[in-house]
Amino acid sequence: MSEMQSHSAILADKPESWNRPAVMEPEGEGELMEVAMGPHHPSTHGVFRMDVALDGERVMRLRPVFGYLHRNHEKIAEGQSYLASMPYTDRLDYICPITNNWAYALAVEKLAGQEVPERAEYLRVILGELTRFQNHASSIGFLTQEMGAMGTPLMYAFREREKILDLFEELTGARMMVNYMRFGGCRVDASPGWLERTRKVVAGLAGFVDEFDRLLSTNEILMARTQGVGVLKAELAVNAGVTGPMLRASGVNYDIRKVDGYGIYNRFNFRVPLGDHGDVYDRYMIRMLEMRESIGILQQALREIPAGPVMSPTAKLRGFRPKRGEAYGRIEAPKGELGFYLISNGGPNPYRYRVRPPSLINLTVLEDMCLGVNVADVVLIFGSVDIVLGEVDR
Amino acid sequence: MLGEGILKGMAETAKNFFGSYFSAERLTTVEYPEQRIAPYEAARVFPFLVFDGSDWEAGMRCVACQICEKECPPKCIFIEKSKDKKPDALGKQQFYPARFDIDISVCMSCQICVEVCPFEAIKMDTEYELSTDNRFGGLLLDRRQLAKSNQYYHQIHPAEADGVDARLAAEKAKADAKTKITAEAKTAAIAGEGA
Amino acid sequence: MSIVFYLLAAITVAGGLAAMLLKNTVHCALALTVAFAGLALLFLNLDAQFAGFAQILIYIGAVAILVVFAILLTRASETPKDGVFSKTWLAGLAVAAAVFAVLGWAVMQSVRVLPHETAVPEVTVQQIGVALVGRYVLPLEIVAVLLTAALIGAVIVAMHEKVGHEKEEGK
Amino acid sequence: MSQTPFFENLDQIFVLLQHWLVSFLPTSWQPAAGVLLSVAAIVCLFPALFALTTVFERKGLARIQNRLGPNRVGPFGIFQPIADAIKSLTKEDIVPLSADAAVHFLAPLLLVITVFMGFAVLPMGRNMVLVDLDAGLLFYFAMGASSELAVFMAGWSSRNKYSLLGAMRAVAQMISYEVPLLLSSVAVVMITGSLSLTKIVEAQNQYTWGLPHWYIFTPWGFAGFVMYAIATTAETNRSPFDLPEGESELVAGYHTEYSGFKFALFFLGEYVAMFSISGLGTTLFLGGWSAPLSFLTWIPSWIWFFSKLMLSIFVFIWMRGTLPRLRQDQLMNFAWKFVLPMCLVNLLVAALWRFMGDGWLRWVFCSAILIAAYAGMGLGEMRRQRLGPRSYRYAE
Repeated sequence: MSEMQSHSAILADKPESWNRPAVMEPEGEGELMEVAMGPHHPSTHGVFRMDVALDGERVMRLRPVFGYLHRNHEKIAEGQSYLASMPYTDRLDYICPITNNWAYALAVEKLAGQEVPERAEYLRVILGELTRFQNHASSIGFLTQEMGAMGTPLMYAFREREKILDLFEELTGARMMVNYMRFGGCRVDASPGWLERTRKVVAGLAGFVDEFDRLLSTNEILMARTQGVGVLKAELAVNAGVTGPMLRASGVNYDIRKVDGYGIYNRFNFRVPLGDHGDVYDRYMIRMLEMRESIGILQQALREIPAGPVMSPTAKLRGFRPKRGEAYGRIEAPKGELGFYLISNGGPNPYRYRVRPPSLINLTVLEDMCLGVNVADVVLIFGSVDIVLGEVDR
Repeated sequence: MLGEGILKGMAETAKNFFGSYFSAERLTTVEYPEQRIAPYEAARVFPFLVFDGSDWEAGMRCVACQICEKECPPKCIFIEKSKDKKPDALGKQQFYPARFDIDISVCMSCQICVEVCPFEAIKMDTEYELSTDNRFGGLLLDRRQLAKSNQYYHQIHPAEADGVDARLAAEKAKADAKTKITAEAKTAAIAGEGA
Repeated sequence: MSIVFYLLAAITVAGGLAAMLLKNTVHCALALTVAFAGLALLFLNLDAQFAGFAQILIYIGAVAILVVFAILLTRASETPKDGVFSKTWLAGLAVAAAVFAVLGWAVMQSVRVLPHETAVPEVTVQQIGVALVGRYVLPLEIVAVLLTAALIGAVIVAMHEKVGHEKEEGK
Repeated sequence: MSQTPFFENLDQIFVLLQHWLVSFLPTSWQPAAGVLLSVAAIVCLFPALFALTTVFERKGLARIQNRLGPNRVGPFGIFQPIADAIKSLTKEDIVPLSADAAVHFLAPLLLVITVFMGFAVLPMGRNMVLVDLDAGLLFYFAMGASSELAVFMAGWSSRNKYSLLGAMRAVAQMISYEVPLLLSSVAVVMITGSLSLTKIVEAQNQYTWGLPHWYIFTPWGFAGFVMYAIATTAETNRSPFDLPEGESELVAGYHTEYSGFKFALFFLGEYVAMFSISGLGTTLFLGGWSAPLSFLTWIPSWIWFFSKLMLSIFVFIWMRGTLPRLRQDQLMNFAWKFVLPMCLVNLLVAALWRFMGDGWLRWVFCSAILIAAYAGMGLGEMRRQRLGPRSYRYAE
């Protein structure tokens, strides 16, 4: 009984927003059942809670609760040197640390007006696209895992990811926490042997995408589960600031690789796939198609990579103090627009350091996508957003 | 449309089922305690301190400049500078760390200490089986535990260590030449005085 | 009248009594299932395989589940605080007595028709089937039509609500 | 064909063994002792098979997923079930404070009992059936229907939202799929003209040109078998119909609040139900214990029965390794709007088959009806729900 009392005490403590009327009215006079999915739920990708109000199995209201994994990333970064934040960015979206490094390096380079040598740019593209590939593959794996596919697609994705992570380890010394990029280049150079092995791995990736396609794309159960589920209208997506494959699945042509052409992306020949329905299936297919485009970019980059230094001679490792000013560096991370906003007051550490995490901002439309759907689809829609809690909570 | 997608998927899994018995490409599992993958040369786990020669205390390259302590992102390094000086490998009088502790339960293996060290004194180890039954003392390594010989460094990172040795040798040669020149100049000056 | 019969009869009656007297509605439903099972076993004890299995299949497999679902969907599964006796127990008693009287009368009648039946009749499932689609085809069809009508009616009742709701949403 | 006495004895080895053991007892005890002996054999055999199957399932799934699977306990990990058993036996048996203790306790027992009862009428070999009931099939389904109650009891008594939702789903699903399960079996009963499972097997144990008369090799039998397989998968809560335990939504379904040995009983019950329902499918459509080719009849009948059983178990595992699961409403729609009408069409076809007499015409006719019904209903449903492969456009 005491348990019941403490529970009601918690209910009384809920913020005002929770007591707002349900967005959807229940059918008949049935009461709403409140279910807390998470924080320790098998399908929340970490510690994340969704307070769901159900009418039968229909979702009437959904409140995402996060912050369980808050690590004070931004404040820590403001308290130490620019370089010392680089390893922390690995831990934001720990599935794709390279792109986090890249976005941060891009912001600092903008702030300091630092040039990056050619070869380093190529290496960044190669690693970034490898990261995108393995992120999309494992994200589809997680999605099907949530559909109850016993982890078979996930295991296939991890089989390929293993090969890519081996490349990362060989080059950077770590599989996930790479800490690879520096302001003005990359930390170490890739050996010819590494490039050769990368070419070999990239040659095998197309076969893997084909395998995935045969296994999943035409599967009737997958189509029945995902088509028409969790529709996100283009207008809402744009207004909510959704980016990445999710936005493109809603039919909006917005890829920062094309828009900004940061780094050397405007040298590569690739297409941006767009979906027309904005449902879970479109998000899945957009990721599949982007993986194929990534392979194309990788092949071009590996063919054209020039020789030369990987660090700009003007780059400073110690005593790095950019001039006063502010800068916003953004890239097309696998999950969406990842940006770092920095203000420098001329000191050794940033005055203000802010991350624009795609996972968090893409998650804001979760309730809009989930209203009225079956509770089983909440998990699916949540999975299709493709988030990493490390980035959401920071 | 009528179940052939499902059948195609089942064919795919059947291919993987049989493939896993024949193709090493598919079955990538390594049975860890019995089989091990040799670490890559670039692999990094936790830092250690390099010493030259055979005596760890005398040969330690670290001069307690405390740059790594300052640059360490999670602040897991603690250094206490010595009061006295003693000669380093180059024969120059230097401070040495009276205490050098790394809390490897805090360390995040980022390698920034290695990058910022001007004396090539701290390097990354590849040893990863570090579990201990003591949460506090067991993971707080002092300078005795951190000190590893240059031979060991050569063993785990051969190419990198060769580069470091060459650089150090060049520096030493330069320093020697400098001392020689100054010594010669001195002797010349003395000789000149004498003359 | 063997010991098996008395045992089964005791189980059946106990199940019935428990269904009547227990406080928790779900417990009552489960006790009712025990009574159903006892009845099925009694049929089997009389070598009436088809009737026995049909009893299990229909009463335990379907009716009991239906009862349980009804209890859950109407939120009557919480234990009531006051006593188990309804206020209209007198009327209930009267209905029960009337039903019992009719049943008893029927039983007495049939006993008079077959006064000393001792041999077990060899009724196979096939014979039952033949009788159902031969001699009793008309009652069977009537029952079938009745059930179909009930089914369609239930569907319409359920559908109507939804249509009305959609209209409301449309406004 | 030419059966040597040795193989004949091997075929009947279990029957002979039973007779030999029983012959030591006084004559009046012999029937009861014989039955007890058979019951003991079943109760020992199937849990042992269950233990083996858990290893095979984990190994098989692992191989499908390019992993190694359990390989630490004993050679190739075959002693894994022993370790699992010790673990579940020594685990604390947790009953939630607000749970209905008595019902919570009875649920796993009821499940295991009803599941084992089903084996009573399954012929596992020539002359190897515990009780040859005239209404064997009916008995089997009666027992299957009772297990639903156990599932409900488990879910309700746990006083947990996930358990209750899981139980409601499970019961709704089992009831829905019981209908096609029964209807697809009725086609077999119509052709054979008997509810007795031994008679059904005997009807299939004939050969033309060395090929058996298994029902799966007829149009209605094949369609019936497919429908039966779908219904079976749903009935045993296996992937892709494993919603009651869908861990991504319901944590573990109706046995969320069970631990230790009671959980093991549920686990056992589910697997044994899978064996028994596969055994029934084998009996109904795959010729039970009869050999697949006439010159293979010298191999003992029970070997055939169990190899067919294990083959169907393998298909279960294979499907589990491949397919994602359906949603609750889709599952129900599938049962009522596709499987059930197909079963009814199949009943019609079975009747046609019976009355059209021999000849190639009935093959063509029956197949055509079934294919047309399947394609029509399938495509119609896909179109109605606007499902199908899509094409994608690219920006420049």
